[in-house]
Amino acid sequence: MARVVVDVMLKPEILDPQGQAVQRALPRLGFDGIADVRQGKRFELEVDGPVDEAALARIHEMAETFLANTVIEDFTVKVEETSEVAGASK
Amino acid sequence: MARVVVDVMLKPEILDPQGQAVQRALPRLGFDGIADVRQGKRFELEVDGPVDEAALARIHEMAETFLANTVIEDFTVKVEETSEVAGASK
Amino acid sequence: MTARIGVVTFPGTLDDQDALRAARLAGAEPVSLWHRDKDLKQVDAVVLAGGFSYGDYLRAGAISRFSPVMETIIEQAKAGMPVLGICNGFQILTEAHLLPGAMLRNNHLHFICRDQKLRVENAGTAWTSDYEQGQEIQVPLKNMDGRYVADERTLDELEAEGRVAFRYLDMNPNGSLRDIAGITNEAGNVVGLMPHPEHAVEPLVGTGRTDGLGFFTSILKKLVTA
Amino acid sequence: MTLDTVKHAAETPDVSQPWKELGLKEDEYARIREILGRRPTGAELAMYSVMWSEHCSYKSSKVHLKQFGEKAPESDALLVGIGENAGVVDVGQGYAVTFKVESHNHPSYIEPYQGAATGVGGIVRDILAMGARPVAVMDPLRFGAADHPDTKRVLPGVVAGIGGYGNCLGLPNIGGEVVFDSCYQGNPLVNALCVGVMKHEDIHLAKASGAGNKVILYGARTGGDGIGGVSVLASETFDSTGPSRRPAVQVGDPFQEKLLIECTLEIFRENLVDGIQDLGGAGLSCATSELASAGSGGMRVELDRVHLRDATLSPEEILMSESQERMCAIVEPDKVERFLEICEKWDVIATVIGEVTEGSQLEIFWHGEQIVDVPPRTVAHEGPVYHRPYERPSWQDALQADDANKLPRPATSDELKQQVLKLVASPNQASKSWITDQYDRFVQGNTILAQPEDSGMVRIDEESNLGVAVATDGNGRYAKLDPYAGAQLALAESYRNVAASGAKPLAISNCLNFGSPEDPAVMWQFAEATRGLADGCLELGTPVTGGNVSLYNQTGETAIHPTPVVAVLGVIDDVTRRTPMAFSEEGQLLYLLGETREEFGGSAWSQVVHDHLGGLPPQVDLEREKLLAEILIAGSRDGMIDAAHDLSDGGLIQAVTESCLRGGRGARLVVPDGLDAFTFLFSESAGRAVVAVPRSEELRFTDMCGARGLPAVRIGVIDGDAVEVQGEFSIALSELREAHEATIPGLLA
Ligand SMILES: Nc1ncnc2c1ncn2[C@@H]1O[C@H](COP(=O)(O)OP(=O)(O)O)[C@@H](O)[C@H]1O
Ligand SMILES: [Mg+2]
Repeated sequence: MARVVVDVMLKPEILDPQGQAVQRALPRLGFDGIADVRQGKRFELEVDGPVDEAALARIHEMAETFLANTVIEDFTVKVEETSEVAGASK
Repeated sequence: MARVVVDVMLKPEILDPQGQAVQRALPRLGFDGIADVRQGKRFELEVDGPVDEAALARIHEMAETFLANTVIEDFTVKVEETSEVAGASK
Repeated sequence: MTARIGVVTFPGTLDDQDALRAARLAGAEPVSLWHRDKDLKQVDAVVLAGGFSYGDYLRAGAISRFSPVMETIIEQAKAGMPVLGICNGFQILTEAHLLPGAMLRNNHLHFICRDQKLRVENAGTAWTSDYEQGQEIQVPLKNMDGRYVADERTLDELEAEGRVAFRYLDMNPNGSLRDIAGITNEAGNVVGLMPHPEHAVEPLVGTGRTDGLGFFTSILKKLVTA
Repeated sequence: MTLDTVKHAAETPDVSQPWKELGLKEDEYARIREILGRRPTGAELAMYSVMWSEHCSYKSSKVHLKQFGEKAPESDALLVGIGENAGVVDVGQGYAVTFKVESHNHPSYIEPYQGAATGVGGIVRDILAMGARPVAVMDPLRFGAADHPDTKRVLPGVVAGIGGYGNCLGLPNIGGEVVFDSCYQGNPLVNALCVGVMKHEDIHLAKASGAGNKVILYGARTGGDGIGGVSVLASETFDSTGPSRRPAVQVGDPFQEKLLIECTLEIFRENLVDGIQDLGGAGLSCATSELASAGSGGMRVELDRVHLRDATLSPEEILMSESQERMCAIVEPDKVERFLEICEKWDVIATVIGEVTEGSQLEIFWHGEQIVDVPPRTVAHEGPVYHRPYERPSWQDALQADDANKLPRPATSDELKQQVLKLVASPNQASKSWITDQYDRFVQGNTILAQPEDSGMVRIDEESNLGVAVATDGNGRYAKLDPYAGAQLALAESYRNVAASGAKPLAISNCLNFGSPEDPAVMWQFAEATRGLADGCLELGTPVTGGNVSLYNQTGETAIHPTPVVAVLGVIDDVTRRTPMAFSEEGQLLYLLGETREEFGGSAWSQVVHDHLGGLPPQVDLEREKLLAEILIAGSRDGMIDAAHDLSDGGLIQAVTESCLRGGRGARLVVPDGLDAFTFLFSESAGRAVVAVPRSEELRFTDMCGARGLPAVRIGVIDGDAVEVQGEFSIALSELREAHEATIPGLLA
């Protein structure tokens, strides 16, 4: 079984209240030097069968129509290799 | 400015109703072949200055004490290279 | 002389006025506390009220837990000061590790507001002595992140030590493990629960019941006789 | 990128400008040139175009809305009338209450969660801007067919958005409406209402006066929200190096709004503001021009001082941005420091962006260069006014001739019973608790009544038990059959709901949801509905305090049903006397008040059983409504009735079912003389309610009705655990409950 990861983030121009709240809290906790924080969603999909072109195309469509709301969000699809220290491809 | 990504996922033994709801909806939308879905959070941190060992150590601590609640969540910290098709390191 | 009960206002706290009112109706002297002040104004007990402090952003209670007032509260709670966390307050207490476990999104993924039946499983805490052991009460419940989780060992420990203070009856509204609605620390001075006793203190408003008043009369008795 | 300054505009009269893309008509553009005596700068064009839009200028509706003022009834209750952010009503004991309904229809279709959430945020700021503490919200909603797949997308998102925002603000949601009809398929209606309370002396108005006073913008940073249209300007007037696409969707941050509320109330308490305005549609353009227009002098604004979320925004975009959770205050110079301190306390960003001037112009600068120099009234209050043609549609006669009273009726008792079950289970009549359980109705600890009661009621004084009640209603099917009567029926129903809870109706707000004003048939519906509402308010003595108009709710050529939503505000001196809807005391007598006629046009029965819309809506008799209300209020005050429920969609059987389920008790009903069982159960005649009377009070109550001339007929008794209609059928409460409560979760969960 292979894992495909879909990351969904608010478009850069869209307000991200969660990310802002996190960022504002950091200095209070003693963490400086973080200029910006954006918070998004990460979906880990376990795919039955091979992750070939066709499967990726379907997942891409799924991300576009369902996992992300493209009015306000962008997404990326990556196949995750077996190792944790994996390379990522878009 | 460099970007560090912190991914936070529920521990495997914790029920993830959000991921389940996504998974249950997929067949209805015509997407088959996804055996499991887990939903987590992705934080994109824009770091001022160099992302060296020390900076990463601080971010690791921030993730452990703040961005994740380790009672229920696991996390990974990755430096994101400039390119979109980036390599990832834990 | 009566006791002083402090109620903390964090940015985004919503039920602070209600908690102050409940304390007053029980006969205590209500005192407002501010998240930026470490000073607890010599209160005898503290209520962390419900709401969406910091918008519930990141995780419910996660940001508030690091506020200056919490530094003092954590210290004092460990030294025995009574602390009651209601809803968001309960979430803050788990984030602060004053109580074990964590609160997650309701299993049905919706906010839920209802009149909820509970059983008081431990009438020996600082906040529950006016109830009978096993008494059934009904108070409003309203939350988005009310699913109590902890690992099996912790749950077993809580059960064995009688630290499950309240359990949902009839219906588990959020998927909390073992129907847990609230718990206490070992010493019984720190109590957290998801439902809202402070909304059930007057016969006319809300659901029209007063089952929640006992929390406030319990602590008052304890403090005044102490 | 050259800045289009006032000077530059004067020197380059022939530059072509994208007025058309910004939605202006040729004559409107010509008028702007005439007002200014030159071509407008890009920034000025942006301001005029958005302020002269239908949404901001009411250019199609204004001539009709005038009637609300002209026909306003005498009332001592009105402290602030139409024209301000919201009207203000005197409710006694020194308290003033402000309330208003607004629409967020189009955004909620595009992005249901954020559209609905920001709808709540916007109306709450309106109420806050009047000086009041917001105390409750309500949400009248309309969706497409309940079983349409898109409804499954829109409804859960809208409900989550309303809950997500309102719950996080700590405002109890005390009522609303959920109606399904395929006419709303591409145009769901998301209306939101907010109620606020203050003392008389705390009323604030949106005006800028006192030369030298400072203009302070506070709240969220300004980003590129909701300025999709204006980006045209940035790219067409200037080179296109800036970001090409700006989001049309605004994202709300309820946490920020909660801070804004507390911060603003503290600022009011210390008496630090002269004038105040919320930022909603048209953002800073609207706030600055309206404040300056309503004030005595001019205003000078340094736009580059505005705190930005996105540094690439052009001045036009900053002026247009609809970023949420912002307010604009006029503050005397020696109070500025304290004002900023309070903002800091609440983590709210605040910036002095300008000041009130001696002059009469609104002048805006960008890094020292002037980009706007306009008479503010011409932007804010003297926009175009259209007398749009209107005409009774050709199909109206045929629609009214298609008489619902002639539809086949149930032939047997069993069929009657099956239709009752079908009715109470139909999406429009079914329990909405799957929705309303997602709203906090307890927060603030003052909720006396909330859904599913007839009206929402909150206590406003803990010592005296003074309270207010609000109900909202609107029936698009009735209004389609006859918009004049339909608007009055909405008014009558809402009025009746308030009275049924024991409160005295005082004033109204409304949200008029219609199709395109460019269609003469729609314009006729609008004209008729406003005329009906104004006449009705005059007769009932309840002035219109404000409201909102939403036009262009249509898909292609097809408009939604005309949907005037009416909110009535009432006062109750002692909330302990409120009347709940639940039948809970075994043995109490049930009385039907008012007159029942064969009236099925637009009825729930005709829709559920026959999928039919035709004929005439129920007759309106506002004198009767008044009398009914007086009896309901007196009955509650004097302890003669223990429960009351008004009759509306679905008729008597629907009302009795709801009251029985709420109280967990059954009822035995007898069909009164002169009525057949079908008409008794399903007719939707207006001006009626069912009440539960303790036996000991029966004589006193019937005497009162007799003396006042209100028909009151005993129809049964609270008893058992079934709803039984003698000689016809009996349905166990458990079966009714299953039918009534399973529908919505079945469709949506
Ligand atoms: N969207 C909503 N939000 C809050 N309350 C609602 C909503 N929809 C319906 N309700 C409540 O449910 C109850 C029944 O609604 P409805 O049948 O429209 O009442 P009525 O016939 O009295 O106008 C009312 O109390 C109403 O306020
Ligand atoms: Mg009603």
